[in-house]
Amino acid sequence: MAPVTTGPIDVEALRKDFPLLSRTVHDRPVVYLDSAATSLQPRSVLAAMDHYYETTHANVHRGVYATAEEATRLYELARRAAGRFVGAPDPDHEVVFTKNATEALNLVAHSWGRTNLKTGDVVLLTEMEHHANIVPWLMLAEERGIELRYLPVGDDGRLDLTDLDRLLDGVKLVGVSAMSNVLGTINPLADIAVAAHERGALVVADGAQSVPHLPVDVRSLGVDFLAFSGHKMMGPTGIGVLWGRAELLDAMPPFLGGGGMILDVRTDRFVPADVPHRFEAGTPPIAEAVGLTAAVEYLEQVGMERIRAHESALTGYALDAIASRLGGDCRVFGPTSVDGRGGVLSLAYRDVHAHDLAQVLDQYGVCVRAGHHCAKPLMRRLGVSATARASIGPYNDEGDIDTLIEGLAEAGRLFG
Amino acid sequence: MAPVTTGPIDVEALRKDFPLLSRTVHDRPVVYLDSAATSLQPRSVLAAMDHYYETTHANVHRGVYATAEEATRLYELARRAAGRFVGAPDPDHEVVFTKNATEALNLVAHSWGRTNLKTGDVVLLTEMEHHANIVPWLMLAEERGIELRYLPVGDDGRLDLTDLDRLLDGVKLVGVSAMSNVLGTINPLADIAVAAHERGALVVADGAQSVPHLPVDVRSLGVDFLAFSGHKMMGPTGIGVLWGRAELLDAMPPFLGGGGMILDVRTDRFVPADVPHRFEAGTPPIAEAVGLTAAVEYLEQVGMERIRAHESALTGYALDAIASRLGGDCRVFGPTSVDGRGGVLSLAYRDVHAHDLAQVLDQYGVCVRAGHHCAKPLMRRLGVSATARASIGPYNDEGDIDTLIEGLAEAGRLFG
Amino acid sequence: MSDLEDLYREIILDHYRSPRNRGELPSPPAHRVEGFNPLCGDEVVVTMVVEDDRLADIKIGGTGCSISQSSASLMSGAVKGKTLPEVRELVRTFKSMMSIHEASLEGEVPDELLNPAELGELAALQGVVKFPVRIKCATLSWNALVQGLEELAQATP
Amino acid sequence: MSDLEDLYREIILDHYRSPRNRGELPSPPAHRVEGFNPLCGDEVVVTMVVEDDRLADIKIGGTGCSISQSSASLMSGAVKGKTLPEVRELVRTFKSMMSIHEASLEGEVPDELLNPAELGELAALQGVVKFPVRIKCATLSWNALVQGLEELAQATP
Ligand SMILES: Cc1ncc(COP(=O)(O)O)c(C=O)c1O
Ligand SMILES: Cc1ncc(COP(=O)(O)O)c(C=O)c1O
Repeated sequence: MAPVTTGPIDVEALRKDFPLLSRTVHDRPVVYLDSAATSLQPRSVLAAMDHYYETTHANVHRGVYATAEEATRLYELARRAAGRFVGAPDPDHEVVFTKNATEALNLVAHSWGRTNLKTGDVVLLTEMEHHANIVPWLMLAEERGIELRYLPVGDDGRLDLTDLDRLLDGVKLVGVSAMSNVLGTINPLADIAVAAHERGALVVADGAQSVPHLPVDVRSLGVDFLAFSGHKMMGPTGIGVLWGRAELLDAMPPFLGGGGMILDVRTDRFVPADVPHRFEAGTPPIAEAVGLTAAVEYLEQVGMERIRAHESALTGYALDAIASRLGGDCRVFGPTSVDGRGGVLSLAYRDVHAHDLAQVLDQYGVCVRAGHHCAKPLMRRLGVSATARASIGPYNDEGDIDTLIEGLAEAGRLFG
Repeated sequence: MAPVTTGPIDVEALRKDFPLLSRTVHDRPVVYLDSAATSLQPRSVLAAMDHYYETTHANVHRGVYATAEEATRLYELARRAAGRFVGAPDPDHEVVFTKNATEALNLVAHSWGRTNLKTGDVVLLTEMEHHANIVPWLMLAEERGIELRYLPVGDDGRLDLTDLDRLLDGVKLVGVSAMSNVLGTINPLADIAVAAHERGALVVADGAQSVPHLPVDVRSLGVDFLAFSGHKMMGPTGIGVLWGRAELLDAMPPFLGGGGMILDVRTDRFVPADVPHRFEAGTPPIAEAVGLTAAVEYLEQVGMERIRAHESALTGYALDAIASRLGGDCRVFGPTSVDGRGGVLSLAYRDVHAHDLAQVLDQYGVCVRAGHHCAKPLMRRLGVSATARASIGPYNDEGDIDTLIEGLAEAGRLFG
Repeated sequence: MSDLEDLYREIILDHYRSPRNRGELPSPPAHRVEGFNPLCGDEVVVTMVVEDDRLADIKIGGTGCSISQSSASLMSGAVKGKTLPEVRELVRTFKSMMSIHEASLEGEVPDELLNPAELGELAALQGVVKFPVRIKCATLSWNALVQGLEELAQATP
Repeated sequence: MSDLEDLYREIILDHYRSPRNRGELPSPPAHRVEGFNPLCGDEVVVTMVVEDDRLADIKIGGTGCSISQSSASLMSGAVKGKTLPEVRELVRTFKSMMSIHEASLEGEVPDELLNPAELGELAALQGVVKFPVRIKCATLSWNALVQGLEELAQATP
C-alpha cells in the first residue's frame, strides 16, 4: 500500500495489495466493479487470518490456556476495532458479532421487535431498502399484525421526505438504508433520526453499503442500531456486525440459544448472559473477527475520507464518461450528481437486458451484477425488472470505467 | 500428510500438516488436547481459503461473470462435500449452511418447532445435551408452553433407556447428542430413532462431536436432522451445517429473512425460495464453505475409520495410563471402556479445581478446557460444578497423554 | 467461435428480436402458467391449449433476457401442434442438453452428448451450457410448460 | 518467579486450603448475595451484617477454584469490621489492581501501579492480572460484596 496517507489515494500502489486484481479471465485482466455485492480482500486480511489459525486458534471465552486466552483477546479486540470504526462510544457493550448484516437486522426484528411491537404498531421502511431490511419485518408483520409503511423514493433517486412527519404517525421503528445498494443514494440519516426520535420512534440503519465507503459515526448520525457486513468492507465472509445503543441491547431478550449466551441453564429454565454475549450463541466467527480487525486497520490506514474522495471523483468520472460516450443509450439510475451519492451505478443500456449486458461485459473481464439486487420493491418503483450494476471500490480507477464503457458499447453492437 | 491410507495413521507425518502444533507456549511445545472445543486446521484448509480469496472471491448466486460463477460452483460443491461426508442421499436439497451447529439447532427449533409444536407437546432431550440443544427448546417452551423431558444418564455415563418408551409418550421430537462433549459417550442414535419413529416423533441429532471423529451416515442412523460445525472438523470458524430430510425441510417456513432466501418480495408480502436457499438469508459463509470442502477432503483422505481407530486406541491408552499412574487421585467421567466412547476425557484430580488444573497444565503447554462445557444440566447430574476436559484429535499421540499426566501430577504436588 | 458468439448465436438473437407465438391466449379456455427466475427477475407466461392429446396452441408472454425469451420462442415453435408424447420427449431431450452442467458441478463437461439434429433449431441453445448461470434462463419457459402439462393431466383424470 | 508461582503464591494456597470466615450468617438479619461465574461455574455466597455504617460481620460460602475462593477469604479478612467508606475504598483499590488488564486488552500491562502496601495480604492476588481469564475468578466475591452494599443502601433510605 502507498505509505502516503494524505492527498489522493495512490490507486496503482493500493491495487497491488489485492491479489485478485492480478487475475485474468477470458485472457483479460479482471476489472472488478462489484464491490457493492462484496469487496475484494487485501493480502493483510488473509495473512491475519492465516496467522491466527497457524499460531493461536482456540475456542474463545472458555479456556484458561495461553492460546485460548490469546484467541479471546483477539476476538474482543475485533469488537473494539469494529466499534471504533463506526464511532461507537462503548464497543465492549454495544457491538454484537453476527454472521452477516442480514442476521444483524433479523436480530433487531426478532429480539427488539417481538418485545416492543404489538398489533397495529407501525414500522416505517423506505422504498429503497434491501430485502435484508424488509423481509424480517414482513415476517414480523405476518406473525404480529404490525403495519409496514414505506418512505417513497423520488424521481431523482432520493428519499422524498415531504410526508415524513405524517408517515411517522404511530411508528415505533424506522428502518433505513444509509446508502442504497442500487441507486448509490446516501440518505439523510441524521435528519430522519431527529424526526423519528421526536415521535418516539427508534432508527435501525442498514450500513452494509455506507460503512465500507464513507466515514460513519453513529453518534453524529444519532441512529439506535447499525448493521453492516465484514465481506463488503475488505473483511472475510462469515461475519457481520450489529451496533446498538447499550441500554437498548441490555433490555433485549436473546435471539439464538446455546453455548456462550447463558449465565445458567437448568432443565426447566435458563438465565441469559450480559450483552454482547447474550446475542452470540455458539462458537463465534473467531478467525473472521481477526480478519475484520485487519480490514478495519487497512481501511483506517488508507483513510475513509480519502476513500470517499476517491470513489466520489471516480463516480463523477463515470457519470460524465457514460453520458458523453454513450449518450442517451445508457441510463444511470439514481442521483445524477455525486453529492450525497456513492459509487453504485445501476445501468440500463438501450433495451439490452441486464443479464445480457453482464454477460458481454464478462468477456471484457468486467465484473458487474445483473438483477434485482435484492431490492424488488425498488425495482418495481423504478419500473424495471433488473439493472446491470457497476459498483466502485478504493481499488478502481478510470481505466476500469473505460473498459466498462467499451464493453457496454460492444453489447450495443451485438444486440444492434 | 502420510500418503499411506490403510493401516494406522502415521501421526508423526500428519502432525506436520498442522502449523499450530509447531508452536511453543511457556517454552514448551503445544500439546493440543482441546479438539472437542475446536479442532486445529491443516494447511490445506487455509490454502484453499486463501486461494479462493486470491483468485475467485465474489458473491454467490447472483452474478453471471466468471468469478461469480466459479464462487457459486465452489459454494455448491461444499454443500455436496458436507452432505457426502454424512451420507446424505441428496445434498443439494438437504444441506443448509449456517454459522455454526448452534444456529443449525436453533433453525430446527424455530422453523420446524414453531410450525409443528403446540402447547402440551413434548420434546424429549437427554441429560447430556449441550446447551445448544437445550436452550433453543427452553426458549420455545417459554413461548409456546411445550414440555421438555430428559432421558436420564446412568452412573456408567451412558443414556439410561429403560424408560424410553414411557418417556416417549406425547413426544413430537427427540433431541439427542450423537456423542457427548463431556463424557465421550456415543449414543445409540439408531435405536432411539427407531423407537421415536414408532411413536411418530422425529429425531434431531447433535453431531457436533460425532461428525469430526466417527464415520457418520444419516441413512443408517435414521435420524431426521443432523447439526454439526465446521470448526470442530478441521474446517474454519463461521460455518455450520444442518442436514435434514428433504421433505421435512421443504415443509418448513423460513428462519432468517433477507436476500437470497426469497422468490419475490413486495411491500406487503414475500414468497420464500426453495430449500436450501430458503434458510440461507444474506451472504453465506463462502470462503468458509470452500475451507469446509478442503477439511472434508482431508478427513476423507485420512479416513474416518482410521481416525476412529486411532482416537479409540489413544483413549484406551489414556484411560489405562491415568489409572495406573495417577490411581485413585484422578477420576475420569463417562464410560470406563473405549466401546461406544470417543476421545473426550473429563477429569477430576483430587480436589484440585478444574480451573486450577487447566492453569497448571497450561504451563506444560497442555491445552485443556475447564468448566461446565456448556452442559450444566449434566454437571448437576454428575454432582460437579466443573471438570477439566482433555479431548483427542487425529493429531494427538501417546506423548501428549504422557505430558497431560505429568502436568496433573504437578498440580497434585502444587496443591498438595 | 468465441464463447460469447456461441451463446448469442444468430438464431437466438433473431428469436429474441422477433419472438414467435408472442402473446397470451384467452384463459380459459387456454391453460395459463407463470414461470419466474428470482435471480434475474425473468418472467415468462405460457398459455396453452391441449386438444385430443395434442398441444393445439401455445403463446408466450413475459419479459427477460435474450436467452429466456429466445428459448421460449424456440420452444413454442418446436412444440406447437405436436402430440403430448412428442412434446414430452422433446422436453426430455432439451432438458438433458441443459442439465449437462447441473449434473457436472464437479467439472467434467462432456463435449458433445446429443445429436443436435434431433433438436433442430433448439440446438442453437447448446452454447448456454457453458454458462451455468444462464441455464436457468434457458429452461424457464420449459419448466412452465411442464408444469402446465402436469396441471392439465391432473385436472382431467 | 515463574508466572505460575506468581499466581499461586503461598498466601493464596493457604487461604484456599483454610478459608477464613467460612460459612453463612443467618439471613435475615444478615444480607445475603450470590455471585456466579458462568464461565467456570464458580459460586460464592456472601452474607454480611452492616451496623452503624460498619461491616460488622461477613461470611463466605460457595465453591470454586483456588483464586475465587482465596480471594473471597482474603476479602473477608480485609473488610470485616471496617467502616463502609473504608470498605469502598478498599474495593476501589483492589478493583483497580484487577482491572489493569481489562483496560489494557490492547496490550500494555503497566508493571506496577499500586502500592502493594495499601493492600496488605491482598497484594498476593496481584499475580492474577497476568492471567486475564482468572481476573473474573478473583473479582467474583468482590462484585457480590459491592452488590450487597448497594442493595443495603437502597433498602435504607
Ligand atoms: C455436543 C455439542 N453440541 C453443540 C455444540 C455447539 O457447536 P458450535 O459452538 O460450533 O455452534 C458443541 C460445541 O461447543 C458441542 O460440543
Ligand atoms: C444495503 C444492503 N443491506 C444489506 C445487505 C445484506 O448484507 P449481507 O448479505 O452481507 O447480509 C446488503 C448486501 O447484500 C446491502 O447491499
